[in-house]
Amino acid sequence: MTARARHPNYFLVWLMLVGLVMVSVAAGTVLSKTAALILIFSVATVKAALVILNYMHLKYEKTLIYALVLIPLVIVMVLMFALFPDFVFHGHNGNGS
Amino acid sequence: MAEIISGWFPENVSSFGGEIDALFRLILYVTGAWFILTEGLILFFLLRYRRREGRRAAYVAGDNLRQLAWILVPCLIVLLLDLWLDFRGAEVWAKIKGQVPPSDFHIQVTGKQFNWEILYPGPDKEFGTADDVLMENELHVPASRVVRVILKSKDVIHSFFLPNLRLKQDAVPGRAITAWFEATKPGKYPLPCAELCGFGHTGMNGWLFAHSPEDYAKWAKQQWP
Amino acid sequence: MEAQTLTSQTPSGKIGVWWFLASEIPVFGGLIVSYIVLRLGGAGWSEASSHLNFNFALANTFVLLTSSLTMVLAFAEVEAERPRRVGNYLLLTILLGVLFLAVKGFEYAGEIGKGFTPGAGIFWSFYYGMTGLHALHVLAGIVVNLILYLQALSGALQRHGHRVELAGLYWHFVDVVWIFLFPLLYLT
Amino acid sequence: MNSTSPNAESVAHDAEPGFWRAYLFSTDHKRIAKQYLSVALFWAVMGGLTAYLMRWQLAYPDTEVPGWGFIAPDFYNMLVTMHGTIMVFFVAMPILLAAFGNFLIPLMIGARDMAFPRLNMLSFWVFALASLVLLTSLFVPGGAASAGWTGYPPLSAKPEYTGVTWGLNLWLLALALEFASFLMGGVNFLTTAINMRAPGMSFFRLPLLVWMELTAAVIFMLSVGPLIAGAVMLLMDRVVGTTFFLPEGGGEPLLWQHLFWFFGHPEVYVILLPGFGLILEIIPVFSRKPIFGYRPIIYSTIVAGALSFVVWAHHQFLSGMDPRLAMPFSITTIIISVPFALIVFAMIATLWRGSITFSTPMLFAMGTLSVFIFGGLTGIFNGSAPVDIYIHDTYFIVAHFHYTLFSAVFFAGFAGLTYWFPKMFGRMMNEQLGKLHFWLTFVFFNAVFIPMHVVGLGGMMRRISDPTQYEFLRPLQPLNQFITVAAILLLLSQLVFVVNFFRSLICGKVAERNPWQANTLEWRVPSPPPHENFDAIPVVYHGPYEYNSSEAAVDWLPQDRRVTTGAATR
Ligand code: HEA
Ligand code: HEA
Ligand code: CUA
Ligand SMILES: [Cu+2]
Repeated sequence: MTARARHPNYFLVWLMLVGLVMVSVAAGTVLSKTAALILIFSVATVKAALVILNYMHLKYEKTLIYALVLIPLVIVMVLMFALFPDFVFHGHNGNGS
Repeated sequence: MAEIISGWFPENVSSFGGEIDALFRLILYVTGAWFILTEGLILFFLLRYRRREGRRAAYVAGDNLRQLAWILVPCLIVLLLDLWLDFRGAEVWAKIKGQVPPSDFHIQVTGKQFNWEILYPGPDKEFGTADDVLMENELHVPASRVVRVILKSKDVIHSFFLPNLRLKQDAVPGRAITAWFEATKPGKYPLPCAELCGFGHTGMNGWLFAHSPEDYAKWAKQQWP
Repeated sequence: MEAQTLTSQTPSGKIGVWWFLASEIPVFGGLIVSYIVLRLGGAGWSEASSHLNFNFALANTFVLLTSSLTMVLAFAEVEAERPRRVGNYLLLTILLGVLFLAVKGFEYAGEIGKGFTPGAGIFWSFYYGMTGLHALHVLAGIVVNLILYLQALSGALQRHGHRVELAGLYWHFVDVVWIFLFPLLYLT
Repeated sequence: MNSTSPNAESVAHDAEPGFWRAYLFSTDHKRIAKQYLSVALFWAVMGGLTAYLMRWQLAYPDTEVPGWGFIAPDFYNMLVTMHGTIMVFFVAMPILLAAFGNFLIPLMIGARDMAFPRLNMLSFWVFALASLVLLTSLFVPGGAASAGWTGYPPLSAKPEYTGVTWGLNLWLLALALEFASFLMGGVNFLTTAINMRAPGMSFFRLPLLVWMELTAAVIFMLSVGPLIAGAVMLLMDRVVGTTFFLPEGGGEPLLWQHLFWFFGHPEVYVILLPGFGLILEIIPVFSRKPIFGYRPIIYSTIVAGALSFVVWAHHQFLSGMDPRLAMPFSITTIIISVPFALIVFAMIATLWRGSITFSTPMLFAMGTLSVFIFGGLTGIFNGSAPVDIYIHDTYFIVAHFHYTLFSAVFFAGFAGLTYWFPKMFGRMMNEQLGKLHFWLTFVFFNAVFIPMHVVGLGGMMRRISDPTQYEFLRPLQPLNQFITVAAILLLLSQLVFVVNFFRSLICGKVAERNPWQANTLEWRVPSPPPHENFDAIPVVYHGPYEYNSSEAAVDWLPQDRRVTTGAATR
């Protein structure tokens, strides 16, 4: 029980999460499409980080656990970028339907 | 040597086939040398250092750079050879798959369970017009001319394989993939399907007829009088 | 005296769960990445997405966030050694999880009613695939929490308080997945 | 802290658990290892039988297969699919990871059991369930899965295309269960190795087998996710009508290939690395020398593991993927030969100036090494994208992957089985039969698969049931027949092993604790080890390969033996 005694204020984190949901919902109505997209996904990332760091106590963990979060993410990113040529920029080989 | 190796392959009648075969031979020589070296050493060490009375093994742990150099230097050589093979490979790949040379000879080949549907655009060189001709499993082309093949599929994945032209390309439903080849010698060559496509995959076979210019003109005359 | 084994100071259970989560990331990652690239490469997805029930999803977002709070509070009570409250917070988490699934169920029913079945197009394939896989994870989390709750009632949990933390790791992970699914499906 | 003092006998390892707990629902890692081994050997027989049926069909397509009957093309496709699936997922992984990993990791690191013994039991039973589901899938109406072990959609996504209905759904389910089982196993391996090592057993004193099993587990756990997602998508396409991989509904068939091979390539190293691990234990013992370059081998393994995540598209050069992707993947693919070259060279260097005994395990280890080199080198041809244009989906590829897989699974597997048999079952295997088995296997293996390269270069495609339908393949038919005869002899040679295995189980010579005079910790406990393994947890003072060290009087130095200065002079 690594987080004994020094745990974050869980309510505060929750309030921040709720606030951030509002922000991302509002973003779509106020901002331009690209700006909204960027904001929405930045907010999602921040929210995820808040949950992982505070609720999952990543803050208090050792390098091993950080690696267990980050390495899979890197791997997923590798997969994503490799998929771009085939499915996003339809190849110069005339791969349309 | 090169003749023996060529004997393993079907006759090459492709404008770019020679380069694939040459690359194959290059890799064969490089890896062959390593094969002989490594397997030879294994055999030699096994015999030379087999257990004998009164001789103890040496304590060599490879825990310092001087000893490790014996494996690190070869690894470096492997790396350099790798890069060489990559470099040669990149050139050949760019030539075959990187860009399609200009051509006014287009043919659309559609794979379906379990046939090749070959669509000729006819004299107007346009698909979807009245003079299109559809044939099953017979691909007629003039030799010594770049042929552009637009590959499609109606159902599952098939693979357009011309062994003598060293060409293979999957036909994927939902995509139109362009491949090309140039036959250097007239003749009748097999055109099997190389991707498992169902129970009829075995036997899904067509023919490429590479005609000499005169023969091709004759054939075209019959189709589009 | 028995010799001490070498340990990493992180309890085994926690290492185990984190390894498990590390292999779960690519599961959802694979699905989400597929969705992203196909969507970026295709057209007409936003139109399909506009038929989703945004209000239900927004409500569900709050439900799940709150359930994460109750889950972590359950663990805080474990540390504070107040077993009764541990059980109560677990129960609350379970109920919120069930509420999430119920809302999701209504949502599915509504969509299918409007003809948006899984076969209605590639967006709908992904919609049902991603939310369905997520819902299964919520369900699994509910089952785990239920077991812990029963153990809390019987008093067995007192000796195994760390299990609440482990179940929490999983539960929060499922919440994090939703944090991304929500904007990916509903906000774009 | 003295490891030799006969104290701490309080451990309840003598308490006799009941039959169910002892044999079926055991949480003992050694028992679980044997359970995996038994199921895997059953599947190995099935895999061998499918190989026999395929081979006969390929050589004599017009005749009935003796003992079976006529083979229709769609049944042939089922055979190919089941052969690949069984061999990779139900033979290779259970033997190399599950059986050897489970048996050896706790013993080698000086632990009493896995970190989560009950999870361990669960993972076996999930695997058993997967086996049952796969077995069932062979008998459902419509037949077994027939879209190849790679299950490419659209062929696999719509029942109309193959005629197979539940067979393929169950195949997917079996794979999903298998993955779940090995995920649990992986969690266990890693946690155990991180948290349960005996005092003194630092990471750089771990036997290489443990390193290899761990790297394999990590690679598996990090790569299988996208395929699990893919399997869910494919199952949904088949069952609830989604169109993830169906172009008519806006899906992408190629997406599956990426998800499959993103896992598929790392998977081949998941199989190879434990195989390497086994022979890396065996080679030093029978050369009486430390392994050459212990640390570089570990670093190479990690580099190879990391690289294995960025080579997958070499299976898809001609799949219709963007041709610009080919070169980056071709480069990473060919470069991965460097870390493997290092490991191979290190093994060879270990032989240098050794004192080599040709016991059965050593012979099989040398078989593994020499056969792997061949298979690895043919991988370079495949990895060169332009060459792959011609050899992709031909028997050249089939030959390549049998060289690598058979080397890792069977040569290394037999090496491991004969080496640890005394530890597992308390009896020695027969050396004469073992050597006979080795030579027969080695000769017939090469007789089967060397000609297969030539057949492949002649242009013969994979997964065809009747090569005689193609005029251009007819000249190759004598070679095909030769291969088949050799394959049948290869299969029959395995009977020697079966006989040896069961004979030794019943009446082999009773084994001592440490028949090979090896250093690693599993050899300090009785054969077979009792429940809970150690009467007292050992303390480790050395790396695992101190053979012929000047510190010891004899030519071996167990990891838990402390040398006092007096004994150091020899
Ligand atoms: C244990 C299994 C295993 C292993 C270890 C490997 C190892 C390698 N494989 Fe193989 N492979 C498979 C199993 C395996 N493979 C399977 C099952 C398939 C087919 C799947 C299917 O389609 O059904 C396949 C298919 C396959 C393909 C796709 C072919 C195609 O479908 O067209 C390719 C392409 O690049 C490839 C490449 C390689 C390479 C470069 C290595 C490298 O890791 C090899 C590295 C090792 C060495 C190179 C030898 C040691 C080095 C030296 C002695 C130094 C000298 C070397 C040089 C100078 C290069 N493999
Ligand atoms: C570990 C992997 C493995 C192993 C060991 C083998 C072993 C063999 N394989 Fe297989 N094979 C594959 C993996 C493997 N294969 C894969 C992945 C494919 C691709 C599938 C696809 O295309 O979808 C394939 C495809 C494949 C084909 C191509 C089919 C086609 O494309 O049409 C052929 C054809 O000859 C073939 C033949 C053989 C033969 C003759 C053996 C022989 O070596 C078999 C010898 C038999 C044994 C070694 C087993 C003996 C039993 C025991 C040792 C147990 C002892 C028991 C007790 C003690 C109780 N295999
Ligand atoms: Cu078409 Cu195989
Ligand atoms: Cu590969």
